[in-house]
Amino acid sequence: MINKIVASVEAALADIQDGSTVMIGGFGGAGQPTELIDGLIAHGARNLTVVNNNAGNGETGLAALLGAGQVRKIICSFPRQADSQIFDGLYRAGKLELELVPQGNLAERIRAAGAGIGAFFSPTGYGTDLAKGKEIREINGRMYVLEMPIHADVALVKAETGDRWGNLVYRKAARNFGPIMASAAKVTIASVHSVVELGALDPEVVVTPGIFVQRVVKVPRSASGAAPLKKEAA
Amino acid sequence: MINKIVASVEAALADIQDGSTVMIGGFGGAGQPTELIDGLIAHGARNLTVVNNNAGNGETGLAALLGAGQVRKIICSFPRQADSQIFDGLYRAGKLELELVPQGNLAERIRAAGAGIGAFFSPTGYGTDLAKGKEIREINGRMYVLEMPIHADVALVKAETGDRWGNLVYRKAARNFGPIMASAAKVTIASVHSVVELGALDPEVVVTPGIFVQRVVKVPRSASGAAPLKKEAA
Amino acid sequence: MNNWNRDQMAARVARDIPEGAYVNLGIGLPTLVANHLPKDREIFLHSENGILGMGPAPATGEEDFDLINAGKQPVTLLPGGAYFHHADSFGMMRGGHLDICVLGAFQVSVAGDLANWHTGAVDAIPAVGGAMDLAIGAKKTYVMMEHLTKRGESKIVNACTYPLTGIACVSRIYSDLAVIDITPQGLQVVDIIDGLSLAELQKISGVSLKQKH
Amino acid sequence: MNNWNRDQMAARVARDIPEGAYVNLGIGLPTLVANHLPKDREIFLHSENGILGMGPAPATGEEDFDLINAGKQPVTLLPGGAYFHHADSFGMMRGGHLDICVLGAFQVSVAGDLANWHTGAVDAIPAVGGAMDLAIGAKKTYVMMEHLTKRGESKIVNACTYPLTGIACVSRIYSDLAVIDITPQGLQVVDIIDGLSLAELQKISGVSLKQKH
Repeated sequence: MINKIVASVEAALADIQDGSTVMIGGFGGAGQPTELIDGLIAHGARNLTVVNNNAGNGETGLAALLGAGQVRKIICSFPRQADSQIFDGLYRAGKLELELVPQGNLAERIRAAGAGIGAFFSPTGYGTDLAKGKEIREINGRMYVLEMPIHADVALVKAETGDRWGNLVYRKAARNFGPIMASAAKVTIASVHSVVELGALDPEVVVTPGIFVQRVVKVPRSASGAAPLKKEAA
Repeated sequence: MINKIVASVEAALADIQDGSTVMIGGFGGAGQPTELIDGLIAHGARNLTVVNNNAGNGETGLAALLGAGQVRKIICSFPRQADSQIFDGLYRAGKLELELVPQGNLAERIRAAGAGIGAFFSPTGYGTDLAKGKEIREINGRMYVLEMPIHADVALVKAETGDRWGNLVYRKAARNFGPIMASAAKVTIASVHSVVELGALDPEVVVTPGIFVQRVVKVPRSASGAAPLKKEAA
Repeated sequence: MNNWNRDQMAARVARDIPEGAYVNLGIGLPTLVANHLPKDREIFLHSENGILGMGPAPATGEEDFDLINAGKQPVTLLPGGAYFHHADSFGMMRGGHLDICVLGAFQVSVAGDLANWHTGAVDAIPAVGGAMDLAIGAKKTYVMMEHLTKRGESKIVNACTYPLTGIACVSRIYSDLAVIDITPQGLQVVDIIDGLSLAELQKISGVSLKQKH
Repeated sequence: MNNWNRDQMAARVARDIPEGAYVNLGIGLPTLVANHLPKDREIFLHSENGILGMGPAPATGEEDFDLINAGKQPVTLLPGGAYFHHADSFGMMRGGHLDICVLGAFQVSVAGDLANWHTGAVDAIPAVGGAMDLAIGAKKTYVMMEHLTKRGESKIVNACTYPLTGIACVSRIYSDLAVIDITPQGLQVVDIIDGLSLAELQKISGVSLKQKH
């Protein structure tokens, strides 16, 4: 019997290697797998490349992972925020490499990795500094930039409900990068607030089929779930 | 108030022009919008380019559209079947142009059109006759073929349930090409078996958001819905 | 002369958004447009983080941490709305399915080039977010901005000096002084505040302007 | 010597599919493998038309026209299965997420080239379906076929004469005579029917074969 449910965050993350590329879901706080990030800090893997839309807020979650000095490079679209002081400090000190990617290209490059696309031409960023050095091409009268897939060793995503085959559904706009990151990593680890029996998820509404998920770990909702906005979500 | 529900198939199809590219959903019989195809035959638009996975089965549906002489070219992956006699006859007589595309490239090219991708490198078909004349490239040690998006003027798709904003959900494997075709056409016309009030579709389970749908028309289930397999579904 | 204030600018933009339009409102000033959309029009708001049919801010105490907009502020979903993942959301944008996108700007050129993501300052930490996708994705990209910088320089320029967000992508500018179309025949003034002449506006702007007919 | 029959071939393939594998079974002979999957293993069947967790054929009278497999035959869905659209389904395939794909073939070359979609006959109407995606998408592509054509020619060849489906994509052949691995060191015979020697198999096959150790 296949059972992808893992007993603890620690067990779910145990085999993450130094030097890994780790995708982390979330858009700001929504969909950020806080418990898995905390687990990665406790785990201590270093020299990581992190893929996330942002570069951490406040002093917790991704910001804390950066602060712990475990990250060598971050690939993201929107690092600078009012409360991105940990990223800012590391970046200014030259301790953190930044690959800045327009958000839609970031999403599409992740999706391309999951879908086996070798590269694609995107109109986004043409003529801008973020396309510098990239191949360009005119197609049917419009200019495009060649963009490469972003693959990962590990994806950490936050979902709402999962089952033992790894099927996932999300909650509201916390879905964001979860489904595409799950498809782009060799090992996808999902935190869920609820584990249900096989067949309890309607096959019409499964967002991430279990083929993309290797481990599922249940975490309490209180720590990261929907709630009145917290300070760090600003 | 926006109301995309149209009273009849005839009204929904009225402005289709001669020479249009028309995507038609379905994989064999599942998801084939039979009433919309019959409507297109009654409408009489000619010189059409049709995009479908197949090239018609038996003497009804897409086969009948071909038989009516309304189609100039078909873009599909699997035209030859035991009961594709109408296509076979027209093709052998040189009356119908065929662009044969591997099924995954067909799906991805349609998806690329909907998602604004200018072109993409696919590993599928490399080194085969279906990649002849196409640009190839080695990326990270693997060979790829450059594939172009397929845009359409009109998409005819079959869904299960819709609302007045054009949100759609599908039924089982009848989903197939519907969602991507809806995204790739200037005008998407969906047949549904059920029209529900706005808000009745769970926002978590909407498969095709209304932004991709211009017209929705209700058709009775008996004519095309799930049922014991019919002869033409073989 | 009285410059339009932020709410007047937002109302002016809102007036031009037709019923049934699919619209993305950028972070900052454009967000205000949502407050001024005519109640008798159904207009569909898209948020880059996977929402279509976005509604107004929730009542205090009703905020949901999983339902935020691009600016990470709590929002609601209208009946008929839908959620989807990030690749689908930006596909929607890049694929030309949005009718209108309203963005803030540092500079807009007479050719419609947009600079709104980076001042180019050497020590600035860059952040682009969805700006480049939004700039080139919608059928029409509107810019909503103060006409002049705090130092009194025109933000409408012959060529952007700040790093570009997109090329030839802006079709209309809503400023606190005027509404200006960017056309192949040059800038055409659609509307102007009371008490300001076209000649005066052109002088302030430092670019060639014509009255739209 | 007794050739393996179709069910024996299917059982032989099924035996090699481990628990937890994500598998696509091609149209025709490979479809039989589903009937022989060990009942004590959970194996996930993918169907190109947007199904994961495909179950067996339904009872007569229970067929659902909206739930068919790639061969357009009625199937069922197991608890825990899911539906998705065609781009997602082929992304799953092309992205290397399937562990095993089992396909029929006209010819397989010693380099693992596959020809299974077209005889190349001048008057034949071509049809490719998902064959080319399946050939190159899975982590391992297995071919299941009669060893010889009806005219007694080996279907394992030094170079395919039929139009190719994919290049260097086949890793193992299950025929009615043998199980053969395609390796960088050449063809290696894993299993062979009773009463047939390696030398005899090589003579029949017309290609160089070694015993796998």
